[in-house]
Amino acid sequence: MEVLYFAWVRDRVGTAREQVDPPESVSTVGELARWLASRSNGHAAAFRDCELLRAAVNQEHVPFGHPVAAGDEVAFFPPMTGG
Amino acid sequence: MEVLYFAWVRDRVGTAREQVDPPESVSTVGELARWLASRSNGHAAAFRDCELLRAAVNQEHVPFGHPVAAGDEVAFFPPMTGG
Amino acid sequence: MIRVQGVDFEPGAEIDRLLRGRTAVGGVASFIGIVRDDLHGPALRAMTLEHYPGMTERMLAAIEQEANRRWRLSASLIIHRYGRMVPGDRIVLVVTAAPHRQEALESCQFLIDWLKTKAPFWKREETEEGEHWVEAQVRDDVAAAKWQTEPSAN
Amino acid sequence: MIRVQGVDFEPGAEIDRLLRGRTAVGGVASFIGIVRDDLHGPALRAMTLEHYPGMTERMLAAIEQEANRRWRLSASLIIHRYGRMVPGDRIVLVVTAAPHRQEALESCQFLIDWLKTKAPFWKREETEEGEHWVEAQVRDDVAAAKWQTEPSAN
Repeated sequence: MEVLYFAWVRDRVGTAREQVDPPESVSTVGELARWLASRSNGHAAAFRDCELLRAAVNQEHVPFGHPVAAGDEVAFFPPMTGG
Repeated sequence: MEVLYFAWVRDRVGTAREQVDPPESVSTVGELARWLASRSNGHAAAFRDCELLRAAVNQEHVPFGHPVAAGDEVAFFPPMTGG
Repeated sequence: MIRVQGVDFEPGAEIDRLLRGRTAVGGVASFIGIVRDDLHGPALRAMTLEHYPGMTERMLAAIEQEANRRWRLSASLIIHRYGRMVPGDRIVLVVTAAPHRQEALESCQFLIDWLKTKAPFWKREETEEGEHWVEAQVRDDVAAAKWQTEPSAN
Repeated sequence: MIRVQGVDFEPGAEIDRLLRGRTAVGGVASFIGIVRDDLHGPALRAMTLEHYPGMTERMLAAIEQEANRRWRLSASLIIHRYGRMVPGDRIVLVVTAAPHRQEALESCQFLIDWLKTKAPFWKREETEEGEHWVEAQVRDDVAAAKWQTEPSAN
């Protein structure tokens, strides 16, 4: 599973993307976020308050209850500020 | 008093502007329109249905009850279709 | 700024000129009105826009002033052509610039809606079947009337 | 048509290209978003727009498709830049062309409102006092949410 980070989420995690292999118990975006939070202090800081975060699975916006599976591209980022 | 005509009002009257000297009893735009209607068949055709017409006095939109006086520039035209 | 002219204009160049030296602008809305060859009815050959010189400039300036009273604009521009034009030709340009996009977008819509019913222009169309004066559209009055009340603050 | 690019664009040239050969267009609405030096707070030196390559293109195409589903448009264009820009630089261009002005104006507003909250871009500002990520504005969510219901038919 490939995980991408953008904006201040990336700044805190310390990397723009990483390949991860979460345990089978991780089946949703929210569970993935909790699992990622345990990987480093940077991850913990990024995922401290999930209400500030948005997620996409395979480049589609999804809620945190959305399923994730091996092979997915999952992205975490703050609310968007384009335009 | 100078009277200006635009669009199909001018086509019917047959002239774009004319200098007129209406009697003193003509004191509003509506009275002027009725008086002008009697000047020629073209005028009569132009002023046949005043509900189709709009008026301006000294280049300001006005209702037909608006006063007119010697020296005014009065214009008659159909509803506008710019833009 | 308003201009009434017979010749064409370049929207991109006009917008650039309007914005020159301004750094507090966050959004620029614009509208270009174009001579349309209607798909229904006889093909349009040309259109002639007649106007009331003097009153046109007064009305456009008044409409622009009203927009600047209702919204906090950094700059605004109305250019309206008169004379003979063919399908595809530009007729009118409205540009509004503001710190935030909502002010620019709303005031641009306001200007074109008001202009349609308040600026003394009249269109005469030449089609394959002859010439005629274009009739005013009820929907234009409706669009202009919705601005009689003040816009919501934002 | 959508484009995501690092380089600047010329709004006038883009509009001309979009309209080329079309005679059924009566109105063209456009919006240009510009890097604004806010009058409040420390002076802005530059802004960097980060984006999510791939997803950005998908979202812009989806938003454009939705506009074309809601309104009868002759043509539409979204150009969004990424990378580092300074105050006065253009960030985004939205253009909509339609037979009638109302369709062009409404869909242009829709596109910029949706784009603000749905396209994966993030702004980082460099000011005299340091750098920071720009926070999303509640009013942008409100502006986007008002389009959840269908527009009134016209």
